[in-house]
Amino acid sequence: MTSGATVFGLCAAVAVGLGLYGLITNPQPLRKIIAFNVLGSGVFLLFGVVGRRGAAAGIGNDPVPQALVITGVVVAFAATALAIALLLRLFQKTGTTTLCSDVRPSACSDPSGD
Amino acid sequence: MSIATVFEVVLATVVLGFGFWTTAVRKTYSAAVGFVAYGLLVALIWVRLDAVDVALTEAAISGGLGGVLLLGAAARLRDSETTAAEAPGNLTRACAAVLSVLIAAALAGAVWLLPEHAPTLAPRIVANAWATSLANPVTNVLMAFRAMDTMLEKVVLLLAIIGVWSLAPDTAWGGRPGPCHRADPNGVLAFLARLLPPVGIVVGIYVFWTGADHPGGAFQGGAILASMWLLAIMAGLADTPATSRRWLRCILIAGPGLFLAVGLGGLWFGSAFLAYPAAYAKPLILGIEVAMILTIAATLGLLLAGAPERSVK
Amino acid sequence: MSMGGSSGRQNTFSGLAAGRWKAIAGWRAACFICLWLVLAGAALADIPAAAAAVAAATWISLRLLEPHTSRRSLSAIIRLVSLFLYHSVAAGVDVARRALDPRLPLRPGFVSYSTGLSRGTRRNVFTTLTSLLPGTVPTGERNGQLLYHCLDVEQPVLAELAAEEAALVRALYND
Amino acid sequence: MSLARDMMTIAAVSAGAFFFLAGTVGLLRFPDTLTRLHALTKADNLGLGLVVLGLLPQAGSLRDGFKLIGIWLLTLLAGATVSQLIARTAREGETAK
Repeated sequence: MTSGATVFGLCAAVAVGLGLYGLITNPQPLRKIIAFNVLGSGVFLLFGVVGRRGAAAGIGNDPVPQALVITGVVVAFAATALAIALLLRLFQKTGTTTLCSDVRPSACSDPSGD
Repeated sequence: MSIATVFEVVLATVVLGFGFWTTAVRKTYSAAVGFVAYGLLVALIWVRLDAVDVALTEAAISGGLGGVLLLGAAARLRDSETTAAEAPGNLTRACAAVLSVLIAAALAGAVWLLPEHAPTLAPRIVANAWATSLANPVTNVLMAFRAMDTMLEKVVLLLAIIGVWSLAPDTAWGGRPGPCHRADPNGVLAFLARLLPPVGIVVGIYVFWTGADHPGGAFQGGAILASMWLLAIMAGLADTPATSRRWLRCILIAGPGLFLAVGLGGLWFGSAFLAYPAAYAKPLILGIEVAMILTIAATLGLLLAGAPERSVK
Repeated sequence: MSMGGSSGRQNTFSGLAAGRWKAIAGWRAACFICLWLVLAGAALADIPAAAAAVAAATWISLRLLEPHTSRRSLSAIIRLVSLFLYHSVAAGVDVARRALDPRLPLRPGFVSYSTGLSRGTRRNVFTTLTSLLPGTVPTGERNGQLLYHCLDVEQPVLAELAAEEAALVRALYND
Repeated sequence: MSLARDMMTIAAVSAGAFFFLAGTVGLLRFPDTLTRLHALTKADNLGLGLVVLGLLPQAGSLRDGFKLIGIWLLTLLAGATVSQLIARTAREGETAK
């Protein structure tokens, strides 16, 4: 069973690397959000792997990291939702989703009228 | 190599394949689809790690609701995908690749060097389970031993929803979140949205209720209830409530509010903040959880619906 | 799972006798109780949660899917179910044969089928059932007719659809 | 008795896996969205049904058996409705071209 934990631990490490690379190199903000979620799930998996090593007293995985990951997943979802709401508002306000400050300041075509 | 190890290697490879696809594919919409598949398979890894509670959360919230969120955003931002000029140069890419490989290698090395038996809190949790008379150790940690984390996490959800709502244009302040979904009331989506929600409600409440003794709980149950609500909204059978509604705001603060009240009660009557009197531990926890599942279902649904876009009229 | 017609909420509600309406609500609640028992098993301690779940599910189901009156016949339902099972096996075998055949024998095309079922839930039940017929996928409606996509337009698709509709009407919608 | 049950499980689950494989081959070989949809819905529904049928003898209790059948029915409902939604979108996209 420990071998499984090692396999998934290596998988988690690669997922963190993939997420980090995507976060840096993808120009689209939405892609950055997705990459950040991949990175986050890798970190959560590392928790799970360490917890798997702490199997004791008839429990297969240390419950404390499990509970931390459950809270973490929900918080990550809330952060993603907030980030996407910001992005959609940016798009609504400026008609583009670029994060560069030196790009043409397009005539603010705000459909909502404020 | 045993057959279980082969299965684990294959599973890890497929998960990484989806992770790679999600990072490398050109279209954002395809990346969102890849992330959904990735999230659902990661849930299988959690099952193999003997953490079924986390697997349910990962499948329901990260893969399911998170996937809907990303797909919806990708569909709405489709027109903005033409700005490819700002892609970073080769030097930046190479540096990012080196950095990512180094960090992944360091983490992999740490995993490789982990001791066979890590320090663990499991025996102490089993030894103290009598205090709450709940059999699920994860629920014990969430609701009693680390209740502070769970309460603060409810506050984070509340802050997130306030943040999303505050992005509303002035004209739509206090209005209905998200676009108006107009689907054919006789269509197939409406048909599914008429049949499935009652079943989903029974399953959601079951997942919540069984969380006391078996894998499950308020987060997973709340996510199922939220998805049923969203299905009805997307099929045009229901509409998102105006954010200025008093009952909605009461539901949103019910979970953290009751949690805080019980915690202060512990300070007043007992020894410490969030200390449950042993005789009432189980009913108190259940009460908090009932308030929590309502709050979680409403918050997750509203986070997905997004900022208010339509005025109250 | 009971399925109702959805022809105008007001009409259906006022046209239905109160006793009949209660019977339908009770029948649905019984279905949800069975679902709960399958999920959780029978335990006295579960009664509060089970009661809440069944009450909420029944209320939502009555709101989303209005009750309707039409006689159902158990033997016809059993015949429909066995026809459905036979069709799912035949459909799977058919698709597997075509997919694995090196010559890829496909003659795809569209076929219109005019149904006697009213729009709404009845027609949706029918299209959902027939989406599992061999070689057909419903792709919506055009000019009031159901438009099916077929893997092989030379097969007797229309006759099979008509047989399926007759079986469905005998089982559930025999008014 | 247990041997007969195991044999039935092996036979039915293998048959289910075969249909999943055939559905995937169809997904790769069929020419357009609508025909691929046939491959996915038909073969995978039967494949999952056979896997469930094979697992039924291994279910610990009657309740577990009903749970398995429930999973199959829910997947069937989801697959049938989603395939219709995709089919309608694909047809409208085709006629728009």
